[in-house]
Parts: sequence; structure tokens; C-alpha cells
Amino acid sequence: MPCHIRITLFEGPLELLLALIEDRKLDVTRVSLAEVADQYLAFLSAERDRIDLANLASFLVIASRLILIKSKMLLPVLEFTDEEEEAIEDLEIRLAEYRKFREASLGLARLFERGSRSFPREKFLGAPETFSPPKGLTVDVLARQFENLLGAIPSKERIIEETIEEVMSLEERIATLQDSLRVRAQMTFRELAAAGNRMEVIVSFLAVLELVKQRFVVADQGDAFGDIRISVAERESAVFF
Amino acid sequence: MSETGSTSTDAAMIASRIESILFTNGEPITRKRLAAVLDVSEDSVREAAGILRHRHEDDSSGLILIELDDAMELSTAPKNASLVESFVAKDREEGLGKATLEVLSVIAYRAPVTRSEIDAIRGVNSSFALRNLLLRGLIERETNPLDTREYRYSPSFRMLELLGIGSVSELPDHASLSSDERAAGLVSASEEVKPDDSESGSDPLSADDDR
Amino acid sequence: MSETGSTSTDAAMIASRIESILFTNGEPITRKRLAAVLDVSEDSVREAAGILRHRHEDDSSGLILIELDDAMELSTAPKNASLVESFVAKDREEGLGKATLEVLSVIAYRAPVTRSEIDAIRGVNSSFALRNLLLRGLIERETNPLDTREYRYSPSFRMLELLGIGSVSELPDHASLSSDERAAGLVSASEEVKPDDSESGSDPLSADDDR
Repeated sequence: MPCHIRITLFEGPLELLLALIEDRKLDVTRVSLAEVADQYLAFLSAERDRIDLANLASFLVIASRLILIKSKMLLPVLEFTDEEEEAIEDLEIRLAEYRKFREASLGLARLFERGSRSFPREKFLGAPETFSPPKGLTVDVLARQFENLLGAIPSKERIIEETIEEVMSLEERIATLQDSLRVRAQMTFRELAAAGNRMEVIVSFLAVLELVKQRFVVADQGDAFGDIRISVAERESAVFF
Repeated sequence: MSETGSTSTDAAMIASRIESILFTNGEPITRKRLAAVLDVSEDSVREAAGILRHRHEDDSSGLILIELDDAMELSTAPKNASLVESFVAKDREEGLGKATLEVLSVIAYRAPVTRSEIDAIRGVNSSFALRNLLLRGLIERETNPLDTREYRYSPSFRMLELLGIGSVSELPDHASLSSDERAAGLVSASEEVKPDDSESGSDPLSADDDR
Repeated sequence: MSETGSTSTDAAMIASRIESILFTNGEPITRKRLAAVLDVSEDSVREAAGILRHRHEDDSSGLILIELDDAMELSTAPKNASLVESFVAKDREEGLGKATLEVLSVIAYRAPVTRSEIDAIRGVNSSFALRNLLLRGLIERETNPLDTREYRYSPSFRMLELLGIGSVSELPDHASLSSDERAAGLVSASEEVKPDDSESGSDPLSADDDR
């Protein structure tokens, strides 16, 4: 476990995710995303309070996508909605895109570091300052201009309020997602068992064991030969956040 | 300007006049305004700019022509940076942080670009970095003609000056990074709107200095 | 600078450097000073000047090297004198651009105010607008007694006269507008940021960003 990575060093989720993947020398694929998902979520839950409020929402969005990818890895028969599939594809594309610009920013840094910059010439250098006022300049024009400028300054309180709202709605969405996964996981296992294909049942059973091991779901067998009930761990949200 | 000289003489004369104006004005000036001041076509200005650019490639030239969008300025040759720096006794520019450099690179390669587009690429809120870049004059903003509640950000002449390049096409990997396959559809759609965008240039002599 | 190139390359390089220095300076510079700055002989400076003079004889050049006694200066070509003159005159008759007017209003209501304060309130760099306002005599600057590297800007006496007021306090709603907390908040916020900002300055790749 490369525990030297600290979330506070990362401004954004893509940066963190890319660092986690590159730390394991992996390419950006769904498999590698699933592999680092736990770490990402662990970082997020451990350092949540240290994340800039303005960026918390972005971290949460990516978290919800990683939860999807991870659950699909653990339970391959789990069906994604089109929307979920799109969200995951979008994450892969964006990571690749972000990586390009991170490289590009290093290129710009190298240009800056060369120190070979150009200096412009000052306007009308050497020309005398002559009083040449524009037409129609009055105190009222200046007053209106300054008032407009003040009016365009966004209030800090409003920005913070909006961000908090966004974060709250995201946390709700993640909770909904977890609920939905729980239902779908239960359904899937029951259907599989009912289908009677022995091999599939075994595979699914192994998947369940893996899920249990990851503390992602809890398996619950009422009595020795009774139905196995599985559900996404109730404590899940506590683990993440 | 037609009666006397040949075309090449005309072009040289226009180049000479443009160089005089650029030298005097110091600040960037649009092709449109130059065309109006000299009473020639914008194509003539473009041709003359080519002559100037070529002439300043000479080893003995201490100047370069920087061109950005539809404007240009004359500036010192980057190779002489340290000397000029010591002479003008200006403070060295402070370096940029990692996040600010990322935002700058998105703007450099994808301009004009909105904050939400930058945020989407970086996966994070970029307003601090944007403000920092605006205050340092490394980028410029204009109201998005497609959505007046939003700004669009572009590189400034100052950014090219500090990077020591004559145009954004000299940025590393410019060709590959400036095109976004995914957004190709969106970009071409917004390009159609561009003509409306020329509002700043409507008055060729306008002293508008929003850049 | 002797070990590498041939004499002609050296001469071209010196010419290039001299041109860069002259470009950024509005006043004549002595051969002696140039020789000292470039760490070459005065003869080398003379030779380089010859190269520049020759290059500026080209029809497409808009600049000329003026040599007077033992000093030299870069200037616009005499053939373009009337064009440049009318360009400068017209520029001064222009209306103020939106940005310039905005800066003027900030200076009027918050005088004496530093450039970084103006920038913080506007959220963008104001150097072009300030230069323009100074050239037109609408504002004045004085060294900031608190920080000698910075200027403080105020409306010029003649501008107050033009506005028909004796002091900025006679501006409409001066008391409330000048102390408006929205602007004050931005100014103080930008000051708080400063120390953190410089710490990341030395290394442009430093992880913490300059917010």
C-alpha cells in the first residue's frame, strides 16, 4: 500500500486518481480504476475535512463513479444503466484528457524556466503626458461605472452556500446509488440461483465472497441450508464518508 | 498607393509603416485597426506582417513580431532576455503553481475556453487559478457570446512574451493538443458564432484597451 | 562570448542585443554604457551600430538608428513621421475604453490606490489602462510610502477641475462607495494571499498552488 500519497497534495480528484494509477505503473483502464478505487475512497474518507470545500463536490462525483466500477468488478453480472455506463466511459476519457494537459503544463513550465522572455515597449514611450480628457466625462459617469463594478463582485457567502448545496445533493445521489446497487445485487443473486446454472451460481458465490471480503456487501444465511441474503453493507456510507 | 510603385514596393512600404506604428504604440494592435489607420486591406496588413516577421528572423535583429488572434505587437527577441532584464531592472516574474500552470495550459491550447470547460478537463474548480492568471495579465477574458453569464478565456500577449514565443503555434505539441476530438462538434458550432464576436473591432480607431 | 562564434556572428549578436536594449528605452544611450552592459569594446558597439543602421535602410523597415555624438537611440523612420504623429494625436482624442473607464472610476473613488488594489477590485490586470490614463494626464502617481516598489494613483488636479469638483470627496455618494465592503474585502483578501504567493514562486512546479 503506497501510503505516502496524501490527498492534501492533490487539488482535484483526477489528479489523485492519476497519481494512484501511475503509482502502480498502470494504464488508465477500467481494471486499473477498480484496483485503485478502494484507495481513492479511503483517502477521501480520511481527509475529507482537509479538502477545499470548492473541490469536495468534484471528489464526490468521481467517488460515485468508482463505486460503480468497483461493484461491477466484484459482481460482473451486475447490469449498468446507460447513464452509468456513460458516466464511467466519461471518466476514462477525462482522465486521458487531463493527463495530456498535465503533460502540457510541464511543457509550459519548461518554457517559463528557460527564462528567455520577450519585453514589450511601453506605449508612446518618451511621448509627453498631455491632458487629453475624453468627451462626456462627468462625476455621474464615474459613479455609475464604480457602482457597476461593485455590483459585479460576487458575494463570498453566496458562493459558499451554493457549494454546500451542491455537495449535499451529491451526497444524496451517492446514497441513492448505493441503495440502488444493494437492490440490484440482491436481485441478481436470486435470479442467478433460480436460473439453475451450477457454474454461474458458483461464480456468483465466489463474487459474493469477494464482496464480503471487501466489506462491500454482507452475506446473511438465516440457517444452515436457508437462502443466502446479500446486501450492500449498511455501514458502507460510513466507510466512505 | 496604386499609381506609383509595384506591388512589392507597396508591401514593403506598408510593412515599414506598420513597424513604425507598432514601435510607437508598444501595446498590441489589431490588424483591423492597422488596416484602417493605413487605409489598406487587412490582407495587405497580413502580408506586411509576414515581411516583418521574416526580417526579424535575422540574427542581428533584437526584435520579434508577436501575433495573437487578430492582433500583433513588436517585442524584444527572447534570446536577449537576461540582458534586457538587467537593463530594465524589472523584477523577475514569480513562478506559477502546478494548478495555475494546468489552467494556463488548457487556455493556451484550447482558447477561447469557458471556466466550466476548464473545470471539466481538470475535474476541479479552477477559479483561484483563473483569478491569479487574470491579475497577472497572463490571460484575458471576454463575455461568452453564446452565454453572457459566462466568460471565455484566452492567452494574452503577456503570456506569449513570458514564454518567449511569437505565436501560440510555437507551443509544444500545439497541433495535437489544440484539437479535442470529442468536442469537435461543439467547437465547430461555436465557431459559427464568431462573426458576432468582432464587436471589439467595430471601431478601427477605438482606443479600447480591454486586452 | 568570444570562444564560440566567428567575428561576424559576434557582431550580429551584439547588434541584436543593442537593438533589444534601445527598443525598451525611450532615451538615447551612450556607446560607453552599451559597451559596459554588453561587456564588449566600444569599437564592437560601433560596428554593431553599423549593422543596425544598414538593416534599417531596408524599404520595409519602419525604424531608424539615430546616432548623436556618442549616444544612440532607436526611433521611427522619418518617412513615416506624419503617419505616426496623426496616429498619436488621434489616439488621444479617442473615448476611453470600458476597461480604462473602469480603472479611472476605481482611482476616483479609492484614491490613493495601488495597482494591485485596482487589480484586486477589478479581478484583472490594469497596466495598459493605467499607462493610458497617465499618458492622457487624467491620473497622477506617487511612490507608495509604505512600499517603495509600488505607486499610488490618484486623479490629476486637471481631471478634478474638469469634473468640476475640488476633491474626490465631492464625488456622488463618495462616503459610502469609497468604503464599500465588497471592494474592501477583495483588497484585503489579495493582501492576505501575498505571503503564500511568494513562497511558491521560486519553483514553478511546486505542489502548492499560489492562491
